[in-house]
Amino acid sequence: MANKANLYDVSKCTACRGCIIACKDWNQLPAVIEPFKGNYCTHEDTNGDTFTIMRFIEEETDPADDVKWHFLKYQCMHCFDPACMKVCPQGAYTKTDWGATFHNPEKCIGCQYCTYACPFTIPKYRKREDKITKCTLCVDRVEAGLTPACSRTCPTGALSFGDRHELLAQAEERVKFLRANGFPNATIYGKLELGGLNMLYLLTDTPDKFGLPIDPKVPGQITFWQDWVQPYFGWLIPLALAGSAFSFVTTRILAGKNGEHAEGGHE
Amino acid sequence: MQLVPEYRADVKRVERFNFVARMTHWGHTVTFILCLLTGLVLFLDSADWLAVIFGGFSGAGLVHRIAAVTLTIFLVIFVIFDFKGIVDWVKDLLRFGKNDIIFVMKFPLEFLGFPVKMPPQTRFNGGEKGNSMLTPTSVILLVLSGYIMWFPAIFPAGLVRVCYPIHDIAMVLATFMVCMHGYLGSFHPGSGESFWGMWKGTVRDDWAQHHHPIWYEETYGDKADKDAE
Amino acid sequence: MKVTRRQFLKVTGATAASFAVIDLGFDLKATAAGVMELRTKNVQPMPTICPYCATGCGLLVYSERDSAGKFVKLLSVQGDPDNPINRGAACAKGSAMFNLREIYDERTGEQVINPNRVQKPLYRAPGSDKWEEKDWDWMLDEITKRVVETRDKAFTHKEKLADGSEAIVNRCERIGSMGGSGLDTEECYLLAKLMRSLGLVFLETQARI
Amino acid sequence: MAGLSPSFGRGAMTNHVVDLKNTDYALIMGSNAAENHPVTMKWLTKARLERGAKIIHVDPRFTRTSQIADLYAPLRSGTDIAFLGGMIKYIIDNKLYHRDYVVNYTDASFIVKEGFSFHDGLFSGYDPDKGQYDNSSWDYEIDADGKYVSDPTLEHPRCVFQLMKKHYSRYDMDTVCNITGTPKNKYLRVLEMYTQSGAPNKTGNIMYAMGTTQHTVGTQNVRSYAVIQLLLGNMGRPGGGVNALRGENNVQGSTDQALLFHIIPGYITSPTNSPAHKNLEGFLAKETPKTGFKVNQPKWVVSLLKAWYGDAAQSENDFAYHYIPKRDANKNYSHIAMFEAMHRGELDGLFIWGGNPVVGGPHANKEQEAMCNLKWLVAADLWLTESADFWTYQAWDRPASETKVKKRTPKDIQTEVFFLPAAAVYEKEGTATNTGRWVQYRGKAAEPVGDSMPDLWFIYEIGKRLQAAYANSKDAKDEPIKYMTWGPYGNGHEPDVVEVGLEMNGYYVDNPRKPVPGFPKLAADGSTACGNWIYCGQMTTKANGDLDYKPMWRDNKDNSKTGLGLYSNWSWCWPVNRRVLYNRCSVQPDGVTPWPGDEKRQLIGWDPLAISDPLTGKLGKWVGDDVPDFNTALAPTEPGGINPFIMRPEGKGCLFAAKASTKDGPFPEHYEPWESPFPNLMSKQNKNPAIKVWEPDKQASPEQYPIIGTTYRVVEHWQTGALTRNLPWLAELMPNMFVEMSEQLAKIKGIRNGDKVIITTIRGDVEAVACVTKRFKPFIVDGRTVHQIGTVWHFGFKGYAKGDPANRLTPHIGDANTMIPEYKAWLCDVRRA
Repeated sequence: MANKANLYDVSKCTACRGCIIACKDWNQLPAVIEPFKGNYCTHEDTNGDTFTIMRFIEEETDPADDVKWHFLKYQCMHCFDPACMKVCPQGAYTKTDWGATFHNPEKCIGCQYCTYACPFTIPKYRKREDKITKCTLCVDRVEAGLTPACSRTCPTGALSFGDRHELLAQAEERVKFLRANGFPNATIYGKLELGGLNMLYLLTDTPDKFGLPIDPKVPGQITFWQDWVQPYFGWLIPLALAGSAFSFVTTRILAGKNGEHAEGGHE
Repeated sequence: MQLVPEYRADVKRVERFNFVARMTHWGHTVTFILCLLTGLVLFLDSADWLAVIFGGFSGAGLVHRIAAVTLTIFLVIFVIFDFKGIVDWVKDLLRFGKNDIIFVMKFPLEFLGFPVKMPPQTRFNGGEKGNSMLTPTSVILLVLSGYIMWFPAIFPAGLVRVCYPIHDIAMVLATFMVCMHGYLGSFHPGSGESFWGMWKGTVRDDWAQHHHPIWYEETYGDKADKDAE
Repeated sequence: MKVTRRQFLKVTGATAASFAVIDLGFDLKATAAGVMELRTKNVQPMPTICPYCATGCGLLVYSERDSAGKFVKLLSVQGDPDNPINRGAACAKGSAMFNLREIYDERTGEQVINPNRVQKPLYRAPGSDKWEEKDWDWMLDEITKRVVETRDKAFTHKEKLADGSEAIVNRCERIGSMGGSGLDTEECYLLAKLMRSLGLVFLETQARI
Repeated sequence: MAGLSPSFGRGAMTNHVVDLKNTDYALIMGSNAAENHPVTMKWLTKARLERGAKIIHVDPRFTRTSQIADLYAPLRSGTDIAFLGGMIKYIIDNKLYHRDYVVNYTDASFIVKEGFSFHDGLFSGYDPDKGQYDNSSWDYEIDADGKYVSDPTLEHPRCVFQLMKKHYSRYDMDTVCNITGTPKNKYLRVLEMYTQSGAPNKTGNIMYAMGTTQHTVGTQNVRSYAVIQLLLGNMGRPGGGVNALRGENNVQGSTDQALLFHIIPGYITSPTNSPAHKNLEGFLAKETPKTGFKVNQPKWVVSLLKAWYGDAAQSENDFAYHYIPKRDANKNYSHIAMFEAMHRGELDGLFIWGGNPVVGGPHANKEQEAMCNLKWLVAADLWLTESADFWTYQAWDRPASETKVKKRTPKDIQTEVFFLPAAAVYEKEGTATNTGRWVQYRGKAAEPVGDSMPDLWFIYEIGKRLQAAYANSKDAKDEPIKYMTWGPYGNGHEPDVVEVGLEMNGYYVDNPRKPVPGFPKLAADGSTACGNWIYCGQMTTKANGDLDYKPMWRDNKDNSKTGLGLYSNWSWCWPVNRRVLYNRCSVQPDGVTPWPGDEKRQLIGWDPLAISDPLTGKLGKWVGDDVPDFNTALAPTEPGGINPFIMRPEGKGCLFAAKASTKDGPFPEHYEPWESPFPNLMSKQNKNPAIKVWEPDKQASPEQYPIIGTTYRVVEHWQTGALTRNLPWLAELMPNMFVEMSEQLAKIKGIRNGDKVIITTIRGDVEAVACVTKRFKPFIVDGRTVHQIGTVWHFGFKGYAKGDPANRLTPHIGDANTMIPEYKAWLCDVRRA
């Protein structure tokens, strides 16, 4: 299948949050009720049973009388080169040929390495199953020829699923239109970030206004860990074992040759 | 083929390690090995067979955590009951001097079995000092980063992220030292006697005199008598 | 070998409490998360119309039926792509209609009937502080008795009009009926006929509030 | 509803949801469409994408609708008429009205009788002590042979147009902005943008909901939309219309079936004990207008009586007209009146079919107290609602500082409560009529939970048992129950929905299985029975003779040749499947040429060659993709040929609401809400003179309660929250009751975002979480700063998401015509809890 993507066009979104619930309906996720503390979005972040959340960020632009209410649907970005896949000791992550970063719960042992490798800290630990969970881009639906649950339910077409290059072309078109019509710094997010994402955003303002990192990076420690420590550093142990074995042999041979009596006392 | 020199009860022996130090050492050895084996399950990609022994990955995870907690307890007991021993140990480390450097430089030859004349050593020779500096720091790093990784939600994400490489590096260093220390402390001719120092607490008087003259003098030799008056 | 919690306690001879071991991060039940094949494969959904706002979006209810076709449990409720009003879309409420009947339990993740749904007719006696479960026949008979009793006690059959003449008014002002905007149109029709035939004039629906 | 029928003849949404994609300008006012009717945004954003449509949102608060709108303007709650009055003046002064449309299709040219006048806030005929108008002076001049005198040049000083011009000349920009608190530049931009829909080739539609109607001037709010839409020529055209977005999924169906005290099925006034209604003949004479389509009312009433009482309704006994109760003419039975009577102990029994007054009713504290006086209560719902549990300890929890509500315990409440567990929407069959009048079918997809049953079943069972109870009563008062047709409706355990549908649709008495094809076929001689004339035509027969219920039709091809999205074969829509009402206006008066530049939006046209009557072979017929809202055989040139509003006696769109059609004035006039911090800057008359006041003493004083309060909903919950707060997924999105306030007000009161606060009114206190936001701004009104807060009214003490009901704050005061409570503007104060 061609490389797919989910495009989220903020300028069409009314934050009806149908996507969040359709995701829960399809992926059979229980509700996680956290108290309201003054923002419509009651979750700080996604959690083990909530694959996607909708952020509400208010901004006062000048002249002072204009208010902007930025909405952002936040979920796994399905990176081309996923950091989660890189760190997972069990190889539970695979990248489907059409672009979804798929996590196979059967292989997962709940070590949570991926949570902190992800530049967006998306994969979350589900305690009752001792497993990691995250948005699957509805692998089962897409491979059965359907669209993901969130884009299928989106009333205004803010979320659309399809071939990535086609969506990018549409987005380029749309961003030109938006820049000319009242949204001067509309941007496309996900085309180049982290080498490209299978989740594309069409933002009406700069990414930081939506709580998205302008230039996301895989955290330095993780790269160091995975590229240097894991593959090479480990060889010290066999080195030590080999050294000891070698010494074990040579000391006995030399001892025998020099006729000493290798008992505990003197040389 | 004599692996570890025979325990000579009939020979004059001097005490090398007290009971708490030894109990901590061997408790630490067992738990560290357990942690190592169950930890390698994640570190090595092809270690699935290892996981099977511990009943699958979740089993390995469980044993790893049990062993880690036990290890921590041993350390705590060690600190509480033999704090003076630790202080002496550190003091000895601080005496790291010329002799120790020479010892370390000559050590590879001795390691391979060539007879080598070593300068007089304190309670812990140059190599042991190195080991005493490297292994405890690695273990402390292991324990700290271990608990942080166990409860990541409590700690800032940045700190949790840095724990992964630290845990691995510390594990590799500690294991490297353990391999050398394990071999040297038992099967290596010459230093084999120190096994009994750790196992039963005493070493042969003549061995101590020869291998650790400064230590011997200060504790059991003349200087000790002078100090005792 | 699965180390169960009890075995673990035996092995270390110490209760978890003494170690203040908060949680050893293991779980007894390994979930056999099946490979992700389409849950609703070859399931024939039933179209319905959303019970919430009056836009009238169409939804498809996927339910699992046994070989005899008897209903087993719900699978999913999604927008109806054929309905021209919403073309398969559904807002937060429309998408949540699955929960009208069944929910996923927060602790176990299992699919259970929504515990808030009332499954039996309930009766509260005057002054009582609890509900009692009753069967349908008893409830409907008692309701009928109350209606007849109140209606017969306070019914105006005839009345003298402003111009002095007398006419049948058939009015009962001591019983009121409200609600109905959430019912189906046929239900509203029967309800209107029944209430008016009883002589009710306090007849209201949510249109006015 | 009560604002639409005086203007156009029908009280329903004029276009429909999908039609929004044909609009050029959408004014969303008195509605938060993106949150409370989210899927309408699918079509508005499509209109914006494909037609470059502009979306305008006017609301006291910047909401999710404002975020997607092209232009947002704030206004103080309760000042809609000032805002729109200014727009009417702007349209007239700048000649932006659609002249041909106004002259031909509205009553602008009609001359008003001498007696009419308007002076300082009051129209002619006001009786101060009765507090009501004698509206006989609001009438047109009729010439000798009964025709309306009119002046097409619109110059005559007493023609409707000139009177309106004079009336709204007082609504100049400064006065309006002074009242509404809207910044002048924004107000001007709204006027400029929306009035562009007056161009012949453009249409604009107004979307409104409770924000417009839930005021003491609610009806007149809707009337002002009608006036603007008629002036701009937007009525009866695709993408136009006054679109009432109704809140409940089947409120349209329930009002069609007349679950309201003032009507009987089909929007026919319900009989009263006034002498004129003494018998059927008198009733029909009084209620049937001389002109307009309603002349057929006798057919509809007789058919209704035949459907309800079958053989017991014969021409000899007035078709059992006396079986229908006659309400007391000068007594009010609206929701507020019912609970006021209940509070006085005048009601013994109450049925609640899926309602929840303890959360949704105005002045919820008083309504909850009123319920304690009931002897018995029957509540039917899916869950135990706050109203079903009104007697529990929890029901009487109030904020600690509350002194206005007497604490009660179950022991003090003697009401017997019968709770009937109802089946959910997809656990039963049935139809629902959406806001666009589409009657759509709902299939049964699951078994009801436990012993819960469909409402149809237990309503039918109660009816059967009542008939059994009165079976052998000889008393005349019991005849209506005994002879009510309560047929088996199929032979299943539950009544068959299609059978009930047949009775609603109507059948021939001598051939009960043959559905009547349409209400023109209904007869007044008792040969036809029809439960509801506007639903006549929803049933037909298949080839094999089985009943074919049109709401089940699912052909979703758009039958409009120009892609207007009519979908005439998808389900069925009353009346007679006409999708856009008053569509005669979508073509010029000559019936043939479309409005210039607007060819694609012509819905119907006069075809002189088509055969209108096969028997007589008469030529000339109205044809088109949509069912013509016109007498199909009446040529445009014949008299009445240019009267698109067939349900109005005048046949025209009414700018001037003549005579009995409204109780508080033929032209909308601004009055302040019942509880307002300001006197009326427009005239000496502060409040709407024609409203009924139940509790004169319970009027909050601005000194003690300086802040304006309003109530509204969020997309995640629905109405009283019973059907959403019991759903974990929705409770997760909106778990607690909150109140939104401006940052400025929060600073004054020392409140931080997320704090617990208490909102107090003269009626009660409510606790909520403070949501301090930039989206609420204080208003500068008449030079003074006034603050406004907004409360979400879904919450109650049941369900997964809990909170105090905001309606413990709202007053028991209603609109003059409909008695709909003034939820949207009242006075309160707020402080930290």
